[in-house]
Amino acid sequence: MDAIFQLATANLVSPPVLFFILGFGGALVGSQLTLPEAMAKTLSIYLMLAIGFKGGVALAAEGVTLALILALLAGTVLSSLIPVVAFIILKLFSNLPRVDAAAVAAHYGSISIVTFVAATQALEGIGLKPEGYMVAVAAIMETPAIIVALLLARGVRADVKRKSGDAQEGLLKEVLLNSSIVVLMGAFVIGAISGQPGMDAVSGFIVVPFTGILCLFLLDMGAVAGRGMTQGASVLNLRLIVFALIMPFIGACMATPLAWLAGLDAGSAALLLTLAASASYIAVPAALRIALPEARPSVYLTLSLGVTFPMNLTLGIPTYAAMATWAVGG
Amino acid sequence: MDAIFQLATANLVSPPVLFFILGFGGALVGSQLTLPEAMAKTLSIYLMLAIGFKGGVALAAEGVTLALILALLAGTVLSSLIPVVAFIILKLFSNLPRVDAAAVAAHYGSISIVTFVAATQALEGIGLKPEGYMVAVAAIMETPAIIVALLLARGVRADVKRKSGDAQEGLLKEVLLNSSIVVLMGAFVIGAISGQPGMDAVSGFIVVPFTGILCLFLLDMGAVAGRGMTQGASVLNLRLIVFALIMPFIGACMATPLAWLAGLDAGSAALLLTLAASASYIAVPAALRIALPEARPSVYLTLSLGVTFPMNLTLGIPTYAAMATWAVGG
Amino acid sequence: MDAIFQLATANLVSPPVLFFILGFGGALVGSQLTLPEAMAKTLSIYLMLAIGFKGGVALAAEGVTLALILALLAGTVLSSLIPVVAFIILKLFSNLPRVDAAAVAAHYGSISIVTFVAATQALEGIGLKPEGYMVAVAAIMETPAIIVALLLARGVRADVKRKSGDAQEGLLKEVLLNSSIVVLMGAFVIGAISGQPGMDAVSGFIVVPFTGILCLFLLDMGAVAGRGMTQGASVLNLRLIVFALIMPFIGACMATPLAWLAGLDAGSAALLLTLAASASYIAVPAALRIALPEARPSVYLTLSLGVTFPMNLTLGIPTYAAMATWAVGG
Amino acid sequence: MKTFKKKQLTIICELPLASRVVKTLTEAGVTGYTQFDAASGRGSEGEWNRDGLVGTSGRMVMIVTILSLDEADGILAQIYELIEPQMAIATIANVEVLRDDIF
Amino acid sequence: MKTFKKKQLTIICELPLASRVVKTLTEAGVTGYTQFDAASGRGSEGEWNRDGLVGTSGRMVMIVTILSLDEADGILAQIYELIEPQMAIATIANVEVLRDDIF
Amino acid sequence: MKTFKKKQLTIICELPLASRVVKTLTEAGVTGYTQFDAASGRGSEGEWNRDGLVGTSGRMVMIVTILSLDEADGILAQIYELIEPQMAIATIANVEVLRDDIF
Ligand SMILES: Nc1ncnc2c1ncn2[C@@H]1O[C@H](COP(=O)(O)O)[C@@H](O)[C@H]1O
Ligand SMILES: Nc1ncnc2c1ncn2[C@@H]1O[C@H](COP(=O)(O)O)[C@@H](O)[C@H]1O
Ligand SMILES: Nc1ncnc2c1ncn2[C@@H]1O[C@H](COP(=O)(O)O)[C@@H](O)[C@H]1O
Ligand code: NA
Ligand code: NA
Ligand code: NA
Repeated sequence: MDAIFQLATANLVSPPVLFFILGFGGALVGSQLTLPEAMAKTLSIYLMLAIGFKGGVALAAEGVTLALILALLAGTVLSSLIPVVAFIILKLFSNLPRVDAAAVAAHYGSISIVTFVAATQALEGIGLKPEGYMVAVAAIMETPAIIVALLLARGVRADVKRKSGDAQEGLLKEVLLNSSIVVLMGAFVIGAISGQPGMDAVSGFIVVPFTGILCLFLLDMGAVAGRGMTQGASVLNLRLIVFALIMPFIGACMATPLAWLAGLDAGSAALLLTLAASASYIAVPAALRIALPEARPSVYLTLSLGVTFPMNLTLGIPTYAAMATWAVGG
Repeated sequence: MDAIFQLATANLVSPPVLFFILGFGGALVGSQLTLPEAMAKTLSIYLMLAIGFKGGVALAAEGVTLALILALLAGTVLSSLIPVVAFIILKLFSNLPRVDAAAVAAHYGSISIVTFVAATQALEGIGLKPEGYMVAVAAIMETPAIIVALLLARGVRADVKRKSGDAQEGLLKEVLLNSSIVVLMGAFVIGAISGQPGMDAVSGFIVVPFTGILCLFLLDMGAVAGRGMTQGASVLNLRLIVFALIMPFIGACMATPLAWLAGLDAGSAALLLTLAASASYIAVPAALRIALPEARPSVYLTLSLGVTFPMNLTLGIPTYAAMATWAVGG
Repeated sequence: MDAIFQLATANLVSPPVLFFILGFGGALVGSQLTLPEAMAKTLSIYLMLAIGFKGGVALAAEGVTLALILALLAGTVLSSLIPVVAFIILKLFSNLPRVDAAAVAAHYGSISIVTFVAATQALEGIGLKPEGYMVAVAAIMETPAIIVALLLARGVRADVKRKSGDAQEGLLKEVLLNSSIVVLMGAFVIGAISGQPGMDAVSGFIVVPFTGILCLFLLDMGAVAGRGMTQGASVLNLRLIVFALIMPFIGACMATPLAWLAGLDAGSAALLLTLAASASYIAVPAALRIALPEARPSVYLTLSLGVTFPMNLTLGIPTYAAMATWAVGG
Repeated sequence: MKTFKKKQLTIICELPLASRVVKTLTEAGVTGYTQFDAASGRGSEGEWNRDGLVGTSGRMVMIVTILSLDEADGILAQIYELIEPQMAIATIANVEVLRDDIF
Repeated sequence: MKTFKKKQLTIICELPLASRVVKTLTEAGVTGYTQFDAASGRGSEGEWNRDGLVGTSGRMVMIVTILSLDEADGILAQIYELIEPQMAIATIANVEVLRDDIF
Repeated sequence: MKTFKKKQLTIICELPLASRVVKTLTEAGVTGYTQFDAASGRGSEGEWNRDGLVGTSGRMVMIVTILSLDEADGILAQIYELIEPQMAIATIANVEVLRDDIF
C-alpha cells in the first residue's frame, strides 16, 4: 500500500502528468490549451513512431521468445473478454440501452495507445522497463474488442443486414489500416530490422526529446479530456461514473493471472494490466461511427476520455505497477 | 558605448536574429517565409512552455525571495505608467485620434512575450542569466496596461455603456485566459513543483533544441513583421515611426530606477528593461478588437510589430543589457 | 559491383529509407500515412534550414575555393543540358506530345531537394562527407532546366505571346522566391556568417534530431509518392516507366566527367551525380502550372514522384556514390 | 424529393469576434452552426493572411447557419448590430433542405 | 455572359462518414466534388471543435458538388438515405456556371 | 430587415493560380474577397488530397467574392478567360446583404 502511494505521488508530480492536469484544469476554467489539430495528429504519429521503433530495437536484442507469443495470446483473450464483462455490468447496473452498452464495452475492451505510451514512460522512470514486444501486444488488443462488442449489439440490429456488409468493410479498413496502428507496427518492424545502429542514428529524435514531447501532447490531451468532460457532463450519472472508475481495475484484475501465466516480467506485466484497464478514445469511436451509428458518442466518449483516461494517467498506472510487481515479483 | 557596440554586434550575428532578418527581408522582396499557422501557434506554445518551465525550476532552486515580490511590484507599476506616458506623448506630438492613441498606448505598456524569450536567450549567451521569477514578472505585466489604456480611451466612449459590460467580460477572458499566459504560468508552476528531476526528464526537449526552435520561430515572426510593415506602410508617418523607435527607450529608462530599487541582478534588470521597452502584438490586439473596435489595427500593429519589434530584437536588447549593467552593476 | 551492392543494402536498411518504404507501402495497401500539410511543409522548411545552415558553417571553415566556382558552373551546365537530352529521348522513344515532353524534361533537368537531403545524410553515414558548398550547387540547379524546357515547348506556343509575358513574371517569382530555395540559401548564408559558434548554439535542433526528423518526413513523402503512383498509374506505359528508371542514370553519367573536371571530392561528386539524377516534384510542378498549363500534371508528377524518386532513394543514391568514388577516387 | 425552403446566413468575421457571433446565434435559438477557417483575403482594412500568425486577431472565419424563414429576419437584425462596427460581412441566401423539422 | 443553371449540393458530415458520401457521389456519376475541413460547430449532439483532436471522429467536413438539374434529384435521395442516421446535414442551392458541359 | 441583392462569385482553383485570380479580381475593382483552403476533391484530372503536400501544386483553394449586380458580368468574363485552360471551376449565386454600399 505504501509502495502504491509512493509510486502514485512520484507519478503525480512527474512533468507529463502535471501537464495533463494543466490542460484538464485549463479546460475546466475556460482556457483552451489544445494544440492545433495538425500538430496533435503529428505528435501522436511521433509517439507511435518512437515507441514502436524502441520496441523493435529491443526485440532485435531480445529475440522472439515464447513469452512474446504468450503475451500476444493473453492480449487477444483480454480484448475479447473484457467487453463481455463490461457489457454485463452495464446491463445489470446502468440503464444504458443495449446499443450504447455495447459501444461502451468496445471502448473498454480495446486500448488507449496514449495511456500505453505514458505508462511505458512512467514504468521506465521507476526502473520497470517493459519488454519491446509489448508494442505488438498493444496493437493486437485494439481490434478484437470491437468485433465482440458488435456481436453483443447485433441482437437489436437484425434489420440492418444490407448496410452492415458495407459497413463492416469500412470498419475493418478504419480499424486495421488506421494510421496509428500502422505507424506503430511499421516502426516496430523497422526498429527490429535496423537494430542498435538504426537507434544510434535516430535516437536524437526518438529518445532525447521523447518525455518533453509527451508533456506537450498530454497538455493537449488534458485539454481535450477536460473539454469532453465539460461538454458531456449532462449524460453522466453516478452509476456511469462509478463504472468508468471501477471498470479499469476489473480489467487489470482480469489481466493479472494472464500476466503471471505468460511469465511476464514486472514491467511487461504492468503494461498488460494498463492495456487491459485503458479505454480507447481515438480508434474505437471512429470505427463505431460507421459500425454502430445509433450509439451516442457523448456517452462513450465522456466515459472513456473524460473519466477513465485521467484516472488511469494519475492513479491507475501506479496501481497497476504495484499490482503487477506483487503478482509476478519485482 | 564600446560595450553596447560589442553586444549589439554579437546579437546581430547570432542565429536567431539572423533568421529574423531573413524572414523580414524575404517579406520585403516578396518571398513569404511564414510557417503554417498551426506550426506558428505550436512553436509559440513550445516557447512559453520551455521558458516557463525553466523559470519554475530556477525558482525551485532559488526559493521565493523579497526580490521576486519587488520585481512583480515594479512590473505592475511599469505596465500601468508606461501607457499614460505613451498616451501623453502621442497626444502631444502625433495627430492620432484619442482612441487610436489609447490603443497604441496599451500595446507599449503591455509586453511582447517573444521579445522576452529572445532577450532571455541573448542574455544567457553573454553570461547575464536572469532569475527564474522574471517569467512571473512578464506574465503580470501583460494586463494592467490594457485596463489603463481603456480608461484613457473611455472619455470618448461614454455612449457605449451597455455594450461595455459585455465587452469587459470577454476582454478579461481574452486576456487572462489566453493560452500563452496560461501555458507560461502553468509551466512555471510545473517547473517549480518538479524541480531538477523534472528538468532532467524533459531537458532533451526544453533545453537541447531551444535556440534552434527559436530560430525557426523568429524566421516566421520576421516574415510576419515584414508583411505587417509592408501592408501598414500607408498609415505610417515620420512622427509615428519616431515614436515607435523612441518609446521603447523611454520605457527602458522608466524601468531602470525600479530595477535598481528592487535590487535586481544585471540579467533580471536587463529583462525588466526589455519588458518595459517591448510592445505587445499578439495578446493586446486580440483584446482590443473586442474592447476598442473603433481603434485601427493598421496603426497599432504596424508600429508594434513592424517597427518596434524588429528594432528591439536587433538593437534594443543589447542596449538594455548595457543600461542594466551600468545601473545595477555587472 | 560488390561495393555498390553493399552500399545499396546498407542504404535499404537505414531508418530513413525504411520509413519511406513504410509510407509508400501503406499507400499501396490503402493506409494513408501522410502528415498534415502544415506539418509536411514545416518539416521541409526545417530540412532546408538545417542542411543550408550546416553547409554554410562548413563553407565558413573551408573558405571559398575554386572548386566551389567550378561546381556551380558544372551544376548550371547540367541543369541546362539534361532537359535537352531528356526531351530528345522522349520525342524519339515515347509518344508524349511536345508540351508534355518538355514538361517532363524540365522536371528531370531540375532537382529534387528531398533526394539531395537524403543523399547528404546517406553519404555522411558511409564516410563520404560532401563539401558545404554543394548546397549552393543544389540551389543553382533548380532554375535553368525550367527555362530551357520552356524554350523547348515554345515551338507549339507561338500563339500565346500576350499571356506569356505575364506568365513569365509569375514564373520567375514562383521559382526564384519559392520558400524552399530562399530558406536553403538564407540558412546557408546565416551558417557562413555565424560559423562554428552559431552551430554550437543551434546544433541541438539542427544536428541532434536531424536523421529522425528526416525519417518522419520520408514517411510522409513515401505516402505521397505511393498515392501519386496509384492515382497516376493509368497514364503510365512501359516506355515512360523505363524512361523514369533510366533517365536518372543518364543524368548521373553526364555529371560524372564534370565532377571529375571540377576536381570534386568523392562525397561532393556523389552529390552532384545525385542532383543530376534527381527529378523535381515540388518546385517545378508549381512553376509549370503557370508557365505550361497545357502540360498534364498526371504525366510529369507520376514519373518524377511515383517512379524516379523512390528508385533514387533506394537504389540510385548508392549507385551514384559508387560511380563517384570510381570516377574521382575514394 | 420533397424539399423545404430555408435561409442560409453566412458571416465572415475576425476570429476574436466569432465567439460573440456564435453566442448571439445560440441565444437566438438557431439549431446549429458550422465555423470554417478562412486562409486569406482582403476587406476594408486591407489584405490579411492566416499564415504565420500566432494570436486570434488578423484572421477571419466564416460562420454558416441554416435558419427557418421565420427566424431569419430577427436573427439578422441582431447579427447586424453586433458586427456593424467590426471587420465583418454577412450574406443571406436561399437554400433547400430535406428535413423541415431540424432547422 | 451566358450562364447555365445547376444545383449545388452541400453536405456537412462527420469525417468518418465522408469517404462514404464521396463514394456515393462518385458512383452516382458526379463530375467532381470538393471537400473542406470545418473548424467547429454545434448540432444535435452538441458542440464540437477540431482543435486538439487526433482521430477522425468528432470533427465535421463540408462536401460541395455542382450537379446538373437532371441528376440532382436522384443523388439527393441516395445521400439522404446515407446521412439520415448520422450526424450530418445537407442543403441544395441554385447556382449558375459558365460551361454547361462539365457538370 | 431591408436587404440588397448581390452576386456571389465562387472560384475553386489550384493554389498556384490563386494569386492571379486575386490579382484579376482586385484590378477589376472588387471591394474584397476571402480565400479558403480545400482539403480534397476530384475533378477532370482525378483525385487530389492536401495531406502530405509540401508545395503549392496539387491542392485547391476556394475564392469567394461578393459583387454588385453591375460589375458581375464584366468580372465573370475576365475570370473565365483566366481559368479556362486551368484546373478550376467557377459558380455564381444570388445572395442578399445588409449594406448596399460596401460591395
Ligand atoms: N442549422 C445548422 N446550420 C449550419 N450547420 C449546422 C446546422 N445544424 C447542424 N449543423 C452542422 O452539422 C453538424 C451535424 O449536425 P447534426 O446532424 O445536427 O448533429 C453539426 O455539428 C454542425 O456542424
Ligand atoms: N462538379 C464539381 N463540384 C464541386 N467541385 C468540383 C466539381 N468539379 C471540379 N471541382 C473542383 O474543382 C477542381 C478543379 O476541377 P477541374 O477543372 O475539373 O480539374 C477539382 O479538383 C475539384 O476540387
Ligand atoms: N466583397 C467581399 N467578398 C468576399 N469577402 C469579403 C468581401 N469584403 C470583405 N470580405 C471579407 O470580410 C473580411 C472583413 O471585411 P471588412 O468588413 O470589409 O473589413 C475581409 O477581410 C474579407 O475576408
Ligand atoms: Na482495455
Ligand atoms: Na512594454
Ligand atoms: Na536532375
